[in-house]
Amino acid sequence: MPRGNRAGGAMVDPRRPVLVLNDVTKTYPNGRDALKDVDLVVPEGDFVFLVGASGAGKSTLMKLLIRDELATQGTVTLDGDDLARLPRRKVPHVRRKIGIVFQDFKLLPTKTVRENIAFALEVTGTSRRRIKPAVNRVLALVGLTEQAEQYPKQLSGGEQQRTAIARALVHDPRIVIADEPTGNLDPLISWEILQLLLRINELGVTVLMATHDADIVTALRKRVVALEEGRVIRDEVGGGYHRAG
Amino acid sequence: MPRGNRAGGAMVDPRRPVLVLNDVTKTYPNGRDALKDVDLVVPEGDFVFLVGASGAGKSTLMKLLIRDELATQGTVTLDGDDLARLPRRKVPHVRRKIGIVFQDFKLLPTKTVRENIAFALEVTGTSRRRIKPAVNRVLALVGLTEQAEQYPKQLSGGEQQRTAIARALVHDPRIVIADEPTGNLDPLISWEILQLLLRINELGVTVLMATHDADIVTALRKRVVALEEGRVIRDEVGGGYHRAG
Amino acid sequence: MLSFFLFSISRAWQGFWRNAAMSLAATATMTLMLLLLSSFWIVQAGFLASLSYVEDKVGVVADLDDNIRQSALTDLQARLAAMPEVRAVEYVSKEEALRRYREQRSAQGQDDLTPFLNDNPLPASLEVKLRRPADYRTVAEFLGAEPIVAKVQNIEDTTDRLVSLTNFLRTFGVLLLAVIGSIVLFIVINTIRLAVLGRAEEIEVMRLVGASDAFIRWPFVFEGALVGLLGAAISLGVLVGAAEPLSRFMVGFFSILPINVGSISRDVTILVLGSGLGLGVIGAWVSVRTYLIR
Amino acid sequence: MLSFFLFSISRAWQGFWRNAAMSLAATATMTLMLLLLSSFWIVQAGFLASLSYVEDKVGVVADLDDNIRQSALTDLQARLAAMPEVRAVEYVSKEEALRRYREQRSAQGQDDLTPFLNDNPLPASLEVKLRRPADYRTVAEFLGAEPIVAKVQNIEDTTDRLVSLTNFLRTFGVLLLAVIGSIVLFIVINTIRLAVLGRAEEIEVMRLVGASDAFIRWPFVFEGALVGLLGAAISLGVLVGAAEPLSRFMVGFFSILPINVGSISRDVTILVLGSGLGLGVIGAWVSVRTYLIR
Ligand SMILES: Nc1ncnc2c1ncn2[C@@H]1O[C@H](COP(=O)(O)OP(=O)(O)OP(=O)(O)O)[C@@H](O)[C@H]1O
Ligand SMILES: Nc1ncnc2c1ncn2[C@@H]1O[C@H](COP(=O)(O)OP(=O)(O)OP(=O)(O)O)[C@@H](O)[C@H]1O
Ligand SMILES: [Mg+2]
Ligand SMILES: [Mg+2]
Repeated sequence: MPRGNRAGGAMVDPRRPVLVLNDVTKTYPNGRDALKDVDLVVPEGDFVFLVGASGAGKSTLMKLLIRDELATQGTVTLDGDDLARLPRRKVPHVRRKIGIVFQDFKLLPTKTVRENIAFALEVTGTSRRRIKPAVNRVLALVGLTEQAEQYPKQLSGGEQQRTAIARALVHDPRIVIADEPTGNLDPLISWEILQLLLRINELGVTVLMATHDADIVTALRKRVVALEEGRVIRDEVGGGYHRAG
Repeated sequence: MPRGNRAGGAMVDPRRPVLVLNDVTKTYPNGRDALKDVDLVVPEGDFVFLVGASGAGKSTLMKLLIRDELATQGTVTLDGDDLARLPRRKVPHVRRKIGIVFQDFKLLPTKTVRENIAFALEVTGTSRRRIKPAVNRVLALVGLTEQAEQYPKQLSGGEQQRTAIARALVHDPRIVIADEPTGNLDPLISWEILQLLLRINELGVTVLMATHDADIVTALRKRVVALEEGRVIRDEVGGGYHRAG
Repeated sequence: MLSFFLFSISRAWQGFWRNAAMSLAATATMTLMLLLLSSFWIVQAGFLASLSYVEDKVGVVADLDDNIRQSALTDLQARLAAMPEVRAVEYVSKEEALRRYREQRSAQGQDDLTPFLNDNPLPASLEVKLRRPADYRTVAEFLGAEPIVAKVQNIEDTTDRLVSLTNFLRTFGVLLLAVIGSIVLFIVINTIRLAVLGRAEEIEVMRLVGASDAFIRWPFVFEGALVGLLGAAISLGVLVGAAEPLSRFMVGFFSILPINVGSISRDVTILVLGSGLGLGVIGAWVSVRTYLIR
Repeated sequence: MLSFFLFSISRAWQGFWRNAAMSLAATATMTLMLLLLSSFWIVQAGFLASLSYVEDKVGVVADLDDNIRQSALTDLQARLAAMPEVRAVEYVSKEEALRRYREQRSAQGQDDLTPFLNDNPLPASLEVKLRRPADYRTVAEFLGAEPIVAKVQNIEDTTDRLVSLTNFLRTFGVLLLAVIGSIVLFIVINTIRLAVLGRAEEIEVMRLVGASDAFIRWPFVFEGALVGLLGAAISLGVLVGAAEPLSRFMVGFFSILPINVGSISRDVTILVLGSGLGLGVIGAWVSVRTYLIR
């Protein structure tokens, strides 16, 4: 955690579930079933890899968690709130608890790297005085200090991805949801980002990360949830990327 | 090659250079040097991996090759044409020789997967009768037959990437330039895509592929060009992803 | 609250310039539409003044008997002047009537027939000016009942036609202005909508990152206000630049009309600023709403 | 070539509906602007007809000497009729003149003064209708030099004023129409520009995949044409719907005016279709150009 203000995870209750999917099915308007009968409970402070082939439903699961999409069946609960019953007004508050790295980055094209990152703090009403140092800290963490004043269009793919990661971390979220955050990064930086996520996880932040990087998943021996055609086919702690481990 | 009409690479002269960068420097308008004194010759029928850290200049090099950007210094020659001197009118013709997979896919948002792929054939003036089977063939090759009528927004990240790959291959290009074409794909599909590229390379198509996938680069033992901060620091046949190999 | 306000304004300013092509296109449309609206407003004002001027000319003329007593005349004049419908009363003697008749004939380039007359056949008369032409009948009937009045000249037809014509023109003018106003309203809102449409994805991203509706909306609304105010400023600039030569030209043509230039230019300034600001704000509000409510 | 044409049209149709929000917004603006333009065109046509009607009334009246020879009169009439400036000549006898004078007085609600006359003081006269009011002077001078003409009635001032007024109004009308036309032109092009601006990235991608300029441009141009034609069709629909009640109303008011409704509606149809199509095509062409030339 950049600021490390939840020292040693003292306030974390590891049995309290923060992300809960209860028998969730998601059918897109065009009839495609992206998720089928998915049950998933992520307790606070957990570190979960979400793996599965392309099109297995990983991103869809994450979209449900931030209420970008609503489940067709079943309930999605985030930190105690049933997202389907959440009044519109409260949606932003729930989203601010989460740090999200989107697979397609979703950077604001008319804002610089610095402004894009600061945005996640501005929406929470943080004062300018506190925004600047926080942004500088995460910029340094992801190695973008030099690119701070460039626009997304002027960044390399990996730099865009790192901007998205920095934005997800800047507001000290209690939950980090990262959708293939290292897809455009070289192995070295990928490992650095992983170290960063592991460190904040140790401070009590719940991390859910979708990835295709078999090396990382296999090496870390964390909890692995595998999807196949919308169903959870594997959920084991200490598993590898592939079924064989 | 989907159609395989250049049987056995009989017409390929492996000493004829198709991609030539001669002492190329690229400085972006904001003053950032993305490439410095790059010399690179890719003969016809070659298979080249372009590796390097995030921000090393891989995508910039590829943008120069399709004349998306112009070199600040030095000359870029594609199949004998000096791109800086090419009249505007001829630019589309040169681009049609190449199959390009963009790092950010660059799909047309208002066209379906099928239409996006067909587009690369339509621009060459191919008749409708011949477009349909060609598109179906590449759709099957990248495993998107089922998603053919979906719009890019309705695709998973990996499916978008595969659409981009299919579009790059559908018109039987003589040169394929792929910018991290497997960044959003699981290991299995990544290998399948690689096999596809290797197969068309055997038919005489020149392939230049930027990637961060160390496993693939190291396993294939093809020519590897490594960039670091805009300079070529390594160019060896049969090298691995990392300097040590 | 104030800091949010200032924050939104600074974001609006940024948004305006970072999407300069769209913002300037919207501002150009805004400017032209405000110019259209204000031109019609000005024409309309001039037009209404002309109508009032014409209506002023409507009056009741009562021919008097010859040889009436001065006291009866004075009495009638006083009672007329006391009527709420009456603006002014003028007495025209027999001699004055003849003089006017001669003048009129010669002004029309027609022969003077009076030398052939043995006697002055024209009666003395009272010319009554009205406050509103529609009151013609009331006053005419009042005069017709007076003993010393020989005859009330019957221009009822003409008056009726004039009244209905001016009423028609007035309604028509208001209607035209309303139509033009609606067109302006729609075009401006539509233009701002198009500009916001081009930024729909940006709004979506903001929402996904946890921005509240207000946080997204207000910068857009202020940006709309900026477009409106900039458009209004340019329009006023153009109007001021055009005012001098135009009014010189107009005065030559309509010198008789009692147009109050001061009040018109004040009204136009308020109109242009008000509708620019209002349209910009409403347009942005409505357009952003579409992308917030989902 | 033909297949490219058909291809572009089918792409344009697709593009229109897949960007429905933008296309319909642009069509709405197009429709309103065409309605504005055509309304002004119609008002302008009616207005010009009124002016012609008024100008028709301008003529030269020459009073003749009493007791002239019939042959001299016939001769003068023939020579007048042969003049290119003259449209018609009418002879008004002394009796006819008196009859008309009496009629006129009573129509104005004024007393008939003729019973006081011993003799008919009014002269016979020739009333000459002109082709163009501006020729007044020529004909008046010609008549003044004739021996049997006693006097040419001097309405030169009135005529001059009328001519300069109608000329002014005509110029003013054309100018107003030109201004409205430019506004319409600008707004429509600007709107299409905004719509294309929202698709700039799409164009960029097309170019990167090897599309030639023509391949990108023509579907956009046809899409612009589609917006224009759809806007024109809706406008014409509205005009046809409004024509019946409106013309019934107008006829009541301007029944005297010889307005040729047939030719106006033909002109308006051409105007609306032509400017809809033209503006759509030009707007799209110009807007796409910006993104092609790089
Ligand atoms: N908006 C949508 N409308 C229709 N179908 C959709 C939509 N979004 C996703 N899908 C479909 O749902 C399935 C799951 O998509 P999802 O994005 O969850 O996959 P994923 O596991 O993230 O894949 P990847 O690793 O390629 O990103 C895919 O087959 C996709 O085509
Ligand atoms: N349009 C631009 N304007 C300014 N700087 C740019 C622009 N595009 C790229 N750069 C800079 O040039 C450098 C090289 O970028 P490039 O996209 O070539 O990197 P890359 O090797 O493809 O990296 P990645 O693996 O992250 O995609 C980066 O530091 C980037 O910030
Ligand atoms: Mg995904
Ligand atoms: Mg790159």
